Amino acid sequence: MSLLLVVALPFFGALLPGVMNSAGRAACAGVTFTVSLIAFIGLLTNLPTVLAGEVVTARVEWIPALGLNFTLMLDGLGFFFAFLILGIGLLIITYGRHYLSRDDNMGEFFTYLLLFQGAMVGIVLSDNVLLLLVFWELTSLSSFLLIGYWKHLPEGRQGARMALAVTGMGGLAMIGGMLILGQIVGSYDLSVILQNRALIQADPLYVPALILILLGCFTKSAQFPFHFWLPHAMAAPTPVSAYLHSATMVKAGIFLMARMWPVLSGTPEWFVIVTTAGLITMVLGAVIALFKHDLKALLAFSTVSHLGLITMLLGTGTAFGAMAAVFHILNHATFKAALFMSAGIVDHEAHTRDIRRLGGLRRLMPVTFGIATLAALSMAGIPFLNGFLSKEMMLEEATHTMLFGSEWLVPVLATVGSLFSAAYCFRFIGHTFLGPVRDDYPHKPHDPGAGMWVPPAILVTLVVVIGVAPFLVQDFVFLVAKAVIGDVAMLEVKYIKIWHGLVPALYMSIIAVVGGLALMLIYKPLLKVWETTPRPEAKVIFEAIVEAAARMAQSIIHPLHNGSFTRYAMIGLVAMIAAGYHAWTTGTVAEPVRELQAAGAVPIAGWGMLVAATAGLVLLHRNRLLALILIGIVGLMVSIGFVYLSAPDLAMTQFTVEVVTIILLLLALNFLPNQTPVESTVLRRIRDAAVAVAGGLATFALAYHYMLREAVTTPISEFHLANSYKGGGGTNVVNVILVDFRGFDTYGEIIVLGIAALLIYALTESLLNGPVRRRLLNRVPDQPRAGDMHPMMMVVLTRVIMPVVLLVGFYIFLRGHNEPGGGFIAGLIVSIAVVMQYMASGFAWTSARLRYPYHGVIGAGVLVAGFTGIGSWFVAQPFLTSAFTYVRIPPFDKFELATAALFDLGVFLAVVGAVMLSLESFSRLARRADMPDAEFPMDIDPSRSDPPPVQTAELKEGN
Amino acid sequence: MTHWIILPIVLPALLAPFMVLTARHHIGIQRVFSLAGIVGLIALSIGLVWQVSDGSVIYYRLSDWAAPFGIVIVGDRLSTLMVLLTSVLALFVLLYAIGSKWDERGRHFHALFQFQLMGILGAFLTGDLFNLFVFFEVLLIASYGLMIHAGGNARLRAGVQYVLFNLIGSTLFLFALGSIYAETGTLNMADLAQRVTLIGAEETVGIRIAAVLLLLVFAIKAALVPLHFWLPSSYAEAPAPVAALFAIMTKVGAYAIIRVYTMIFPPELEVTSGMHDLWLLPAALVSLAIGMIGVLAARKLDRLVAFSIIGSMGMVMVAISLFTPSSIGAALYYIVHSTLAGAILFLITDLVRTGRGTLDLTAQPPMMGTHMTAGMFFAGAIAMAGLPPLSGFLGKLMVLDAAYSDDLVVWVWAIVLSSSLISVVGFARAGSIVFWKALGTQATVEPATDLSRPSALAYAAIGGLFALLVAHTVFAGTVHSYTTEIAEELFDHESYFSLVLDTPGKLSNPKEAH
Amino acid sequence: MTLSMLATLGAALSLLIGSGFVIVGVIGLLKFNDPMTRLHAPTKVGTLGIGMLLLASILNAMAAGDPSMHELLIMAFLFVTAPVSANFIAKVSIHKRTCEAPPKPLKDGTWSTLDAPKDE
Amino acid sequence: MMSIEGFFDIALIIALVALATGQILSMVRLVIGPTTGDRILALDTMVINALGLIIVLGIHQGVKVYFEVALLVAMLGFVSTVALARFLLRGDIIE
Amino acid sequence: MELIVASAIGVLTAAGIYLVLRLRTFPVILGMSLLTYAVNVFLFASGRLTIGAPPILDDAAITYTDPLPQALVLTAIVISFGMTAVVVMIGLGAYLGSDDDHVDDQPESDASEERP
Amino acid sequence: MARAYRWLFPHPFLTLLLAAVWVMLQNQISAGMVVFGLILGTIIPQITSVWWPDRPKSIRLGKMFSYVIVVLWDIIVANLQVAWIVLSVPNARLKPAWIVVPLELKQPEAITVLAGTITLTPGTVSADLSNEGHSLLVHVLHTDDPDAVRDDIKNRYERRLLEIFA
Ligand code: NA
Ligand code: NA
Repeated sequence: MSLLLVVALPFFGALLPGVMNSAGRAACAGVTFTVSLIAFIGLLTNLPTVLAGEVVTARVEWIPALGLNFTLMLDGLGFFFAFLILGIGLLIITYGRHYLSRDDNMGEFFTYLLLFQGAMVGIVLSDNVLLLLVFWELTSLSSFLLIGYWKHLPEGRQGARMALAVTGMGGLAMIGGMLILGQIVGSYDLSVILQNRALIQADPLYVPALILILLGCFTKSAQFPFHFWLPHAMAAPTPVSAYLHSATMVKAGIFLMARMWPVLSGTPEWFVIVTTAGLITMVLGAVIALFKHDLKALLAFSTVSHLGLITMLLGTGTAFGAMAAVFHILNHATFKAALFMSAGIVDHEAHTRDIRRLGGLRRLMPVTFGIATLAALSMAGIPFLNGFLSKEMMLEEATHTMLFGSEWLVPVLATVGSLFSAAYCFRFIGHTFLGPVRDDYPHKPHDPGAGMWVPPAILVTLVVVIGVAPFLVQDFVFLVAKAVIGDVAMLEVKYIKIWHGLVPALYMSIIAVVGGLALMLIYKPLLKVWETTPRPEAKVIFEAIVEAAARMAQSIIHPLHNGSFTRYAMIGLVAMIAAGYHAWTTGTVAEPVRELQAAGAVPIAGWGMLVAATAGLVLLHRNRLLALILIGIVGLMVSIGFVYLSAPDLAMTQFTVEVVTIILLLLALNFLPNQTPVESTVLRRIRDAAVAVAGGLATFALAYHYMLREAVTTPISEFHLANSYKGGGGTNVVNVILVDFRGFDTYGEIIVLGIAALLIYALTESLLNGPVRRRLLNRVPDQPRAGDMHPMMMVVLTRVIMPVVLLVGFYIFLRGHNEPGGGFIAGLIVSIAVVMQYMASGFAWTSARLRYPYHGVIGAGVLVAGFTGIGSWFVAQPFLTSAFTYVRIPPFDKFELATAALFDLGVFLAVVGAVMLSLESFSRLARRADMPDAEFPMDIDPSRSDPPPVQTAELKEGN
Repeated sequence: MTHWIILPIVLPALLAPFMVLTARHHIGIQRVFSLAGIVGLIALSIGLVWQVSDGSVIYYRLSDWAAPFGIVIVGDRLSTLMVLLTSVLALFVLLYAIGSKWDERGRHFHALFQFQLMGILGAFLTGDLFNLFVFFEVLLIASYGLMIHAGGNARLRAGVQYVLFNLIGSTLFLFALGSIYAETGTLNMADLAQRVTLIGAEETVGIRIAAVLLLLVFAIKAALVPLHFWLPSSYAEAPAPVAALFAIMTKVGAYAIIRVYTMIFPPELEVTSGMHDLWLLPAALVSLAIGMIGVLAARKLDRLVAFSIIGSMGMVMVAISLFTPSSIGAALYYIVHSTLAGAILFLITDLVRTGRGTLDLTAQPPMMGTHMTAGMFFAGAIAMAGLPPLSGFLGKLMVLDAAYSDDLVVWVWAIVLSSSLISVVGFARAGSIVFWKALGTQATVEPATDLSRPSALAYAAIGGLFALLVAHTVFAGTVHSYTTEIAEELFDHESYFSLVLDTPGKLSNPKEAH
Repeated sequence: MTLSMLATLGAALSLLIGSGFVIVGVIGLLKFNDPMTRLHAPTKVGTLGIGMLLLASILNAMAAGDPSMHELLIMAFLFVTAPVSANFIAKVSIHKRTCEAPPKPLKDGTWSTLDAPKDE
Repeated sequence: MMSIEGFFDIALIIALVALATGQILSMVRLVIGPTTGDRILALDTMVINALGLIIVLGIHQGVKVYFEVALLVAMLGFVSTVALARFLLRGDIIE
Repeated sequence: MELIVASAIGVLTAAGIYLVLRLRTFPVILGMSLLTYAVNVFLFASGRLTIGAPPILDDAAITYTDPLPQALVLTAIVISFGMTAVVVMIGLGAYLGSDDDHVDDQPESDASEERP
Repeated sequence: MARAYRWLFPHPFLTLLLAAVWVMLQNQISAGMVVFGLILGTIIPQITSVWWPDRPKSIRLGKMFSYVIVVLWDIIVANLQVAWIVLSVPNARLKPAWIVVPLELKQPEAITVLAGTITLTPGTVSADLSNEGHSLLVHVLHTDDPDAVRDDIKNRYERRLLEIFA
């Protein structure tokens, strides 16, 4: 079967348990088992090739440019691990089917498990380091889900997060390391990398790469100082612990060290780091394991210890060490999975895993006892069990290893580790199964059904078979070991056998076993010493670190993002000024080429007014009405400035916009406080003023700079001036630019205006349909009101002047193309005319008589402009292409018909609609509950009291 | 001349007023129009992408005036890709808005939505700098409307800050444009690119300031630290589908930086050297760090997602600011990824809000319908945190790979990787609190009555986005080689220039222009 | 002296007179010490001042041989709107009690500005 | 003896200066107040003076296209005066 | 003349920035208006200053001022008018809902706020 | 027929005014312009007539014309007077006064014209209307005899307006 399929099967299979969930637990487990089995068989079909010493490969391009492809390879090492993963996986699935209770969601469980399985297989079969990283991180993620599977347990959540954080961190570091390797070699293909030992080890980035990759390995394999997460992962259901945290995931780090062994090992750095970490882990894990009362915790630390052992072996960098490591991996997988399953059985049956509450199970659970004892003894290194063999090899290797210039350091520590290892194994057997039967088990234990004990039994059978007849696996181990060392070193003669003679390793073994037994004798006093010894609790430290990190993150983020706009604005403005200043200081300045134009008295006076009004605004801004008056003056001065500087269109627009803006702000000010209180400190005001002055100087300097210089070449507006009449049909070049040359800008601009009005309308609706409505209705005016809402003089004036203003608006609209004016200004003029009417007779009276659907006006305006643009398509011209012609119809003078005018009509309508809809919205907010609609256009009308007004009756019918 | 390239702008721009005019009281009709419009947009953008996929450029003279005198629309592989991304995102966001009935909770949602699209698409397609300003304003003002859609106190208060900050940005844009016109006398991007090369070394301050101001404008859009402050509250407070749509808005800034700083002010341009090539990368790295630290620091899920957007933009900007074809190729790949991932997370956040009643990251009673939501959150978080197998991881690898030869590679790698870790921790923390940690075992809370439960359509919308994300992952090779080709094209503009500047328009002879 | 020269002279005189009135109006605005009296100066004097300037514009156009009358329109607008502005400002003074209290009206109860609705 | 054109030019300058002075003096009234009515009056005066300025600038620069600007100021200038006064009188300017 | 215009831009910018940094929405909006004036004049000045030569084609005219910045400023004025209206309305809505017109979020109001 | 006329020209005076304004706006006269002005003068009042529902009785144009002449003359005189007062009368000697003008005019249009006239002419500003509209409050800048001013207003302006708006 293709390797791709072997890897893909668990992933696609992962969809099934979830789907099958409703079909029942058996179906769920069954489908999972089937998927695993097919993958397993698929793997086995490749065995002959592997045994023949060939490498099976498969390749699918994924991201070739990045060098990340689905490149898989299967050699001895890969096969070995894949075999373990899938084989033990099958057993775990069987076991898990019976282990999980009815409350547990089995589909979810098996989905995660299969995901994990696929990721693991992916790691060991990857022939691309980036692909390997993908699978690597996937194991972290799926293990996160599995550890946190029992969501109600806080330990599960914490354990899951810890595992993810630690292994995730390692994975990220490894990304760095792998990328370095890939960049050194020029390929991310593992097979290529593995052939470039010399190149890699000579590179200055070898050490960083090594450290980063080892970080990944050590975290995954729970090596000191990252060993602490593994015991907390025991919150996972036992099948998970057995699978991930003994047989597979924690071996991923070991696998990778083995995989990269040919290119990374053999240097002093590798040796010191890996051996030391392994050694410390081995001893530390063993010591801690001895004092754990939770069966699974004990086993977890034993796993840590054994992984340390394997790491140490790989660290020695010798071929023998590598072979011993491979052999121990195999052995550890068999006995440790069996042990975990046994512990799970005990937990499952006795409802506790606390060794202190157990004992005497030998009689109640004989089968379990047998399995667990054989596995534990193997772990303790008792002869005729497989653990003994590999441990002997480890001790043998230790005697040849010199660390930090000392010949005895490694052998002694290895013996101490073995000693403690033996001790906890004896404790596991003794305190759980031996001793008298108790009467206070939380639940009366007995052996489980075959579904639960057969899987560990199979494993224990292997333990014994290998232990007794190691030659059966010798060739296989040899094959795998050769895959590990590649062509870097040569393997010695076949070594795997039970009896080597009276070598130092044998004495060390004996010391360990005897010492272990002795420790059991003095266990109680030892425990007391242990418990009174203060020692760092990894979980507490980790949680503290995460909490501290979170708190630090909060102390960085929250004060910085505290919702203070003024701070944000300040930071932003300072950044802008600083960036501009930086650009300025790093640039060059030449002499100006233009001369200053003389300024007469009038511009100077105008400037003075502007400055005075602006300064007044800053100083008096707390009086908001006064501020509005002053801003009106600023606007007026700017308008006059535009007139002075030959920009009549701008002056008109500025002036009319000013009027409408003031009306708008007054409408808003009606609701807002009329005063701005003094709140900021003097210091703060000085600071703000400093930034303000800096900003002012910056824009002054910039404007002054370029006004005295010429553009680098002729501005494009030369073309506009030259072609405005010829091609645009208008003599007002500004208007022709607006409706023709850059009509598309204008199109966007009226849309902005339309959106503004829609937004204002929508928000008004929201406010009036929300809790604000009541407050608005019962609002008490914040100032005494005068009488005479609709003064007669204003009404009468409006009656006459409003039609005139409309006429002028029309005039401005028409001649905009040739003289100052245009749709936009006309729109504003017409809007102001209607506002006059609103101000004269009130909103209710006015709008009751003529309710334009302003929405529609906006929509129509934008559509007219848009369709004018589209119109040009029908004459095969681009969007908005203008056309014009001159017409003469007596008695009128010759006049111009231009599509631009139609476009301008759209502008006009959009402006009118937008302004009116906005003002209408503001007025709707101001309607009070107690205010009846005005019946008459003016409050006081002496003519009304004499003859009754006839017209109003007519009007009412009309509306 | 075909008109296809202008349609992505004109179609929503006509649809919106049409809805306002005819269907403003009929939400059903609006939905149909809106959906139909977006489906049309998608079809259009696929066609456009197809048309330029061979490296050709589509050029459109508005009002028939040739560049640089009139406004031109230019569709190349970069802009059409962004157009396609926007319209596809819009479809799913709109489906969610309909499915969750968000569109009913205020007025004119669909019109504003269409206008928003018009602004974004226009910004991607225009070849004129001032026109870009106009489209920025269109997209901004529509975004204000969408952001405060349905009202509410906190939202309006955040809205005020959002609007004000962006007003400062718009003002800055005009300052930049004024400087550029004063210095060069043109507004067309291609013309500008040619004119800046005429500027001598004896006087560079003017164009330098223009270039840096423009960069700041785009940096605001891209939420680059320290100009990112507008983002967290406004994205957190915005209605979920709106925030999801906003995922593309930050990319407008990134797009503009790519366009302007590869075409007009490329790193090798002497007169503007030593500015953006100096500051952009550090700022991007800080953004990445701040964003991901924010993920860890967040006390509410919506702010967490908002900060993750800042972080992902930091990542995009890191890639951009390396200014090599491979880094920009990576940036474009990552842009697509982070747009989808950000949108997904915002929509899921809405599901959490609906199911749980609050987004506080504190223990709450268990929520309804957790399973699906939790799974989606997990996947979304994986995507955003850049864990495998989703595109975030691939994008991260691309960026790291592209950074290898940069002087600051150590910084880039260190910050990219460590911020990744921080965000993993942050997401894990938040996810486990929201979905795992529950107060007691009492019955799940019924969602408050005023929160209408999202329908299957809402879930389907998120599912659709996930499908896109998966496709982006599975076909990463194709996408990546495409984005790399785009990036290479960005560093070689000759065909673009000759097309835009040498094609005559009404009354113009291209020879006279220069 | 040609007609054109006469027009120019007239324009110059109009300019001087107009600016004189403008200045006087503003002086009144500054000088008087009561809001109501201040109201008199600019609303009237200013208006005539601008009127003279407009006249100058008309005469100037005439001198240039390009007669123009639309300035009259501006004058008309000013004359029509100025009283309303003044009326509103006066109402503000009455309402805000910033001027001497007006006597009671002869026929009716009170002045409209002071006739504030009771419920407000 | 001064030519008529010279006299006219001087008159123009005098008018410009007078209008500018008028603006400045009105500004003084605006700042010193004391009542808001005074300030509105000052603003109104300034708008009218601005109108004068526009007219005289048109004469001065020999440009006729400023007419529309002046027309708008004359026609709409009073609107902001009325709006401000209405605000003081009633609070809501278009109730 | 250039000095006058440039310094006017500077003064308007400075005042605008100062007001934008105030604590209440109303002065901040006024500050934005001042900044808008400043930038409009700035943009206008990018066409350089010309007196007495409006860009209205006329056979008698010898020279014209640069019409393009004028068109740009017109667009900018209109857009900023729309923006002003919007920000005023949103600010008003925020004030009506919370009785608070601070632009900054107030620490104490954070806790009590409910979101629909 | 009369009905149609009234529908077409709700305010004939306004139509003429608009046509005149249109022509003045063009700053030149041609037949086409007048026609177009009349067309606009017909259309615009149509639109705005909803806001001018009352139909004022016809105005006597002849009398109106002479009234305008009188007022224009008075404006010039008044301006000179006020200018003199501004420049020569110190604040201490200034004798401002309120005067109340009882109104015989009933029509709003007529009262407004009167009030406007008062504001534009000799040292007077019309400040307010009484709450039933039967008196006008006028402020006088400087007078020794308020009653004379009142009588002057009534005789010189109100009497004429009563005839015009008969
Ligand atoms: Na108020
Ligand atoms: Na603006």
